Amino acid sequence: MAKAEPAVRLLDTLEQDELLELYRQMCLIRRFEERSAEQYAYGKIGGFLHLYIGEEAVAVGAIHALGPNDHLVTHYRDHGYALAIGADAGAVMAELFGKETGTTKGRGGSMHLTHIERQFWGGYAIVAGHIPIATGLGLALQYQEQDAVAMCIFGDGSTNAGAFHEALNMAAVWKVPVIFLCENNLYAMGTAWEYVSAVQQMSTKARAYDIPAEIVDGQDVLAMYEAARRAVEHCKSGKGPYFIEAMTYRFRGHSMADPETYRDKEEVEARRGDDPLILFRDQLLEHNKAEQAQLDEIDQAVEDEIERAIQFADESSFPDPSTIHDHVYGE
Amino acid sequence: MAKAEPAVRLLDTLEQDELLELYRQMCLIRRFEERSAEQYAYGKIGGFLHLYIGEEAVAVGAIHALGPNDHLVTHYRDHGYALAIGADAGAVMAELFGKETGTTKGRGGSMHLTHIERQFWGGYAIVAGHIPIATGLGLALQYQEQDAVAMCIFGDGSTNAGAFHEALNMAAVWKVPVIFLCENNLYAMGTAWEYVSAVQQMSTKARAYDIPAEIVDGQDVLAMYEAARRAVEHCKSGKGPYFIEAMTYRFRGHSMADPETYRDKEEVEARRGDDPLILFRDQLLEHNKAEQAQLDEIDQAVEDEIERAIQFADESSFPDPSTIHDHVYGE
Amino acid sequence: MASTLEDLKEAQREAEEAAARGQTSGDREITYRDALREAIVEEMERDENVFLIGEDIGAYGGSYVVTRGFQEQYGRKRVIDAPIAELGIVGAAVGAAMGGLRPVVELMTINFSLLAIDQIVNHAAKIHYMFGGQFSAPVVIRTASGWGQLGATHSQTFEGWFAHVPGLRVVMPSTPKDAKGFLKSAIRGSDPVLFIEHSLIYRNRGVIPEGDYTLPLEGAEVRRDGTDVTIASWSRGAILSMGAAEELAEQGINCEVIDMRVLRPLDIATVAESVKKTNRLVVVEESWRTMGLGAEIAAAVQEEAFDFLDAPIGRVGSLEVPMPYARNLERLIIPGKDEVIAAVKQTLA
Amino acid sequence: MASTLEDLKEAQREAEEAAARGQTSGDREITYRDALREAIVEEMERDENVFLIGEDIGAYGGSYVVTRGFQEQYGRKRVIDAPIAELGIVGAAVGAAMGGLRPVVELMTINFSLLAIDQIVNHAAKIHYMFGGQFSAPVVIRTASGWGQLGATHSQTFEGWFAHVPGLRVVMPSTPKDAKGFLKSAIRGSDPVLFIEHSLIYRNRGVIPEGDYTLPLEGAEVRRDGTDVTIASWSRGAILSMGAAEELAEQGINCEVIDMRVLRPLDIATVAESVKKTNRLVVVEESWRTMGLGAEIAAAVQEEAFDFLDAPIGRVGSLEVPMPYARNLERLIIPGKDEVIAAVKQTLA
Ligand SMILES: Cc1ncc(C[n+]2csc(CCOP(=O)(O)OP(=O)(O)O)c2C)c(N)n1
Ligand SMILES: Cc1ncc(C[n+]2csc(CCOP(=O)(O)OP(=O)(O)O)c2C)c(N)n1
Ligand SMILES: [Mg+2]
Ligand SMILES: [Mg+2]
Repeated sequence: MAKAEPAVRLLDTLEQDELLELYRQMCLIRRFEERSAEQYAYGKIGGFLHLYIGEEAVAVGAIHALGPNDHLVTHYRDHGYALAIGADAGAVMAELFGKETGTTKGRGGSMHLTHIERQFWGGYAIVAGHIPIATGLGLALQYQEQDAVAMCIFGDGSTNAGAFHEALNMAAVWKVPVIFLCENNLYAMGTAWEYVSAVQQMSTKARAYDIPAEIVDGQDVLAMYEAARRAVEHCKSGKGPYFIEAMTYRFRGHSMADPETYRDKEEVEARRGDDPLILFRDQLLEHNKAEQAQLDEIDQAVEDEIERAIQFADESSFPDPSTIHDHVYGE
Repeated sequence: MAKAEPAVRLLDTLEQDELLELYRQMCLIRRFEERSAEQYAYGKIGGFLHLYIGEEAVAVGAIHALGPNDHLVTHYRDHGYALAIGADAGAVMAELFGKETGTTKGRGGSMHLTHIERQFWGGYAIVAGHIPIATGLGLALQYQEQDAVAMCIFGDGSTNAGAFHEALNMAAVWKVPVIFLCENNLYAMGTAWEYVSAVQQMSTKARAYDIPAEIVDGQDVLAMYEAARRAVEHCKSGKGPYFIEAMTYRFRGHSMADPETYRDKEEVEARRGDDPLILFRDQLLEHNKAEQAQLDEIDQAVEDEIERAIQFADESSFPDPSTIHDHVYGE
Repeated sequence: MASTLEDLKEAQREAEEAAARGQTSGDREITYRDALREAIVEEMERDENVFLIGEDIGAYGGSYVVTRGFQEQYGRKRVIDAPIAELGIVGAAVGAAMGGLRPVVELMTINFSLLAIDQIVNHAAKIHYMFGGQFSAPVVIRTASGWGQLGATHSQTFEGWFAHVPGLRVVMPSTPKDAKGFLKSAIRGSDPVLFIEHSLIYRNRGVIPEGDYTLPLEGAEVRRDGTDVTIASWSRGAILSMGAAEELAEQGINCEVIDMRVLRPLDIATVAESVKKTNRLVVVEESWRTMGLGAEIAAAVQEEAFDFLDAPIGRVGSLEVPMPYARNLERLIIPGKDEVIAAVKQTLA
Repeated sequence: MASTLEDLKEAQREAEEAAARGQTSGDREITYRDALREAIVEEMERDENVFLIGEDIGAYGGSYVVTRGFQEQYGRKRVIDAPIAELGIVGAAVGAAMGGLRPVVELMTINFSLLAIDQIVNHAAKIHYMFGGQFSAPVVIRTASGWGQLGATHSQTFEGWFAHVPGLRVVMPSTPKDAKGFLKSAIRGSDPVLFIEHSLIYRNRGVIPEGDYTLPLEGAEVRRDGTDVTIASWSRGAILSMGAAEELAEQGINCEVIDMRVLRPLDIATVAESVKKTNRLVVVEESWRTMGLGAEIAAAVQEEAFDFLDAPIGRVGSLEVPMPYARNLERLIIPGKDEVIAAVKQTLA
């Protein structure tokens, strides 16, 4: 993958606290994922657990470009999106534990996090199923003439699904403000892209709908932020949807059950060199945007936050069985 | 639409009887459709009836490039395909009448014609549903190392369906010998392309899968034949699928129930000027490839053939009610 | 064919004038199609956020001509001609509903709902529960069941499948009154609703109440009181059953006919009540008999009224064959009045 | 986890040696997963045209590890890792079958079959009839039902829906023996077959016959003789029911347990026969109760054995709620041994 130059310009134009906030979010996601893997091992988390480790810069950079009126829908690998858009780490961990204090009261679990204060309408577990939903959200924004966009995050594998194409075509015909953000981590579960996609760059598929597209280094949080800002601008100016392909890599297995028989250790080791967290940390220090101490402080604060989150999740209670029939239908 | 020059070269290289055969087939389809519309009015044909009038050159030219080992699957507007590939007009008319002597014994009707001697596996009525099936036929040909291709004919409207995209992607990944032939007649039932497709040329969608594509004048039978020959050659050389977009126009309504409120008479009148039958007839006379008398003779022979077909269909009997449970499962 | 929007307005004007003259206009009779048109127009007038989306609903007027004239009237913003992409259409409607709009989808026929079933079952029906009741996707999906030499892929009716799905409401009205009242409730409601019409009853006429009324999306209705046998059905089947009941009455067999109307939630209590009186039940449907909705009704009623049943619950449904095109065969597949009469008599044998 | 191909071959070799030593090896016990692996390997060895296609069945080994090692063994030509495109996968398999191949599709879970249901119902199941029996699409679709904190969209089981469809065969085996015998028959047969496994029974062990055997795709089987109450179920439900029957036996209640095994065609006769002896029936399933397959069994049995029933037919199924993630709630949704026992006792009350 052609690695773009780190967006150094942004490094100089952004305020320090904003840069540190981006660092903090990536750090928060990283530690959250590490600890949830541990909690899974303890049996406190069940079902699937899809870790976002290695891809933090994509969510943090892209979501940072969203405003309070914008909308977000994503696929199931969604812990990072929830944390980046401001969901409380305790509520997210509680959801993974299946507790009443979770973001969906323990009903949805890891794959269906949500944060309605920021119109994060959730993670979805049917691959590509949420992409037409994003087009519909964009339609609602256009219909109600709102100055906002809907962002939709999905993986490379979902671009082979019909739902993706039906959604992009409609979005382009209607010129609705939707940012389609593809996380190309080269694999769909245990299958490398070349066995299932006719083209190497998923953004090529946006051409079929005349949707402007760009490929971005998904390991560079500032590059992601810049691209997302361009996308938001484009969408808000009424020019219709925009497509971003973020080249990234999943450092851990697809889910906790993954035997990882489909890629070799060397490849994974090599890619770990592109650790978005370390890259950004070094960048900040190198360009004197932060002191070692400040970053260590953030690391520590994050550690504590996650510790509290786990404690909160532990102490929260499971849903009351008597409420099991609630929420099947509305009022 | 950029009108390609009539393929004059072919006009000179093809034997006269071959040229006359192409004329005869177009003529046969035209008369067959006119008479079936009439039979529908008499109430002898029920359900849907989708006429192919105005698009004859597409089927006749393209299917003429297929050999005895090649395969064909199409959508429901299929009378022309059945006749062009050699199904007996009587059997086709009998099918429209729902008679036991029909191509599917009266079980399928107008939308599900077939001619298994030439591996025409039928017309399908779920828009785009047969496109993945074509990819599968291509897979079988490749798997069994046969020197043959599978041709799949569908409309512009079906390129907006997910099934189309899933099928093209798989065909391209597997490099199977499938010719995807899109009949772009500018409308999907009562909806003009611009309201439902992000791009004007459906062949643009083939780019998303790196499938070579060309746009052809679908009113020019020789241009269609030439393009189809190129496609067959490409597929047989192991280069994978090929995409042809035939620009054409439906002179009659979508089906007999069509109010035609979505396009105005002027447009239809103007497009009738591109009558493939007349264009080719004039071309043959102009270039002295046929005498007026020969063509009149063909016209007459076709009239008689259709008359016999109707008589055959009339005289054939309906399926025996006692056989109603046959064919639900194989033996 | 459907009336134009003008005819519709005309009819409404007439009715209003009649009402003004103090003359009871309770007997205003309109077609099933016009009842749907009135419901749509009234709701679009009432709420800016109500919009229509579907294939060929604009210039073409809808394949069963329900929306003719609406695009001229309300523009392309509120009457969207969608691409042939059922999954995408329903998905987009789900998203639009989450975004605050009130989408009314038209799926040309219920056969094509199979392509959208993932969005209906795994998205629309689950979103409210899956996200802890914090938001929902109140999308209304209009579609049509029916047949008529349309072949195997275009002659099916899957209402029983959808009645299986928690989170979804399923209605299948047989009268203009129910059609209008249910559709208006569905559009105003907070749940996803599958609204199933029938291509062979759009021209049926029926009396509807004046003005703006809605009907709750629940409850079967006794269409005919009887003492000997209960017949439960819905949609066109209910009409067929009424005809059979009339004929049976002449033969001295007095049937009670129940129109289920709403298929989820299913009102078993009303059927069980009736059976406690008649002690016999026949369920009539157009689906294949095996795993048709009749199975659920029979299974549930024998649970509720076991001791009252004097005969096995009869089920009338289609022959278990993909629909053939040939007219003579098709007639044998779909149950008619005779099959209903035979089934009723069998419960009395 | 699944054994590797080597383990499999090893087990076979052992068995063959045992057989050679004249020692009866009828007691060869293997897991449900290995039974499937043997069926696939044997059929791939037997017929060049048998190939596998599905998501992550190659290098990954299949999400339930049924196909592990097969791609190394047979290559990418015969073990195809497919894109995430269920509709396209099944459609391509239908075409490949029409072209003379023997596709064995793996749909990761039955939840995703909703995306392919148009190809299963409107294409695979109809092609033979629709074209007058001149050709067919004998595609085998393997998929898995199951649950385990997977959430609302990943915990469903739609076997009842597929049992509604003429032209389709539906099997849902509960034992290694049936799994292997049915799968081999399905691959050799001339009809499209939906072969439904269950994620929670892959490790169950069971005795299977030696060598190459097939089982006809029809007929329920009495797993336990009893006199007091008949319990009809299938897949994991049949195993659950056996457990309940054991416990009830200790309490002096003697249940006859029937494993339906094949869901289309459904063998009602065997259940009716049993009911004529026990006079009571409980149907156990994991689907939502309303319109689950239990409805059809109850409706059909009351038709066949009405005069023999001493109590309403009981139905045990899931609560009608989209599956919640929380462990404590999930446990309440899916019926367990206690629910079965309670239902049996109720028919005796
Ligand atoms: C329709 C559907 N098919 C299959 C699956 C199983 N599945 C879950 S995630 C996944 C891979 C998705 O890959 P990609 O889109 O690249 O996202 P990534 O996990 O790499 O972020 C698959 C096949 C599913 N959830 N939904
Ligand atoms: C899945 C599906 N949706 C809708 C329909 C109804 N329908 C039949 S033909 C048609 C239009 C198809 O247009 P196009 O593909 O351009 O083919 P044309 O009729 O123009 O040749 C539609 C919407 C259908 N048969 N199948
Ligand atoms: Mg990926
Ligand atoms: Mg067209």
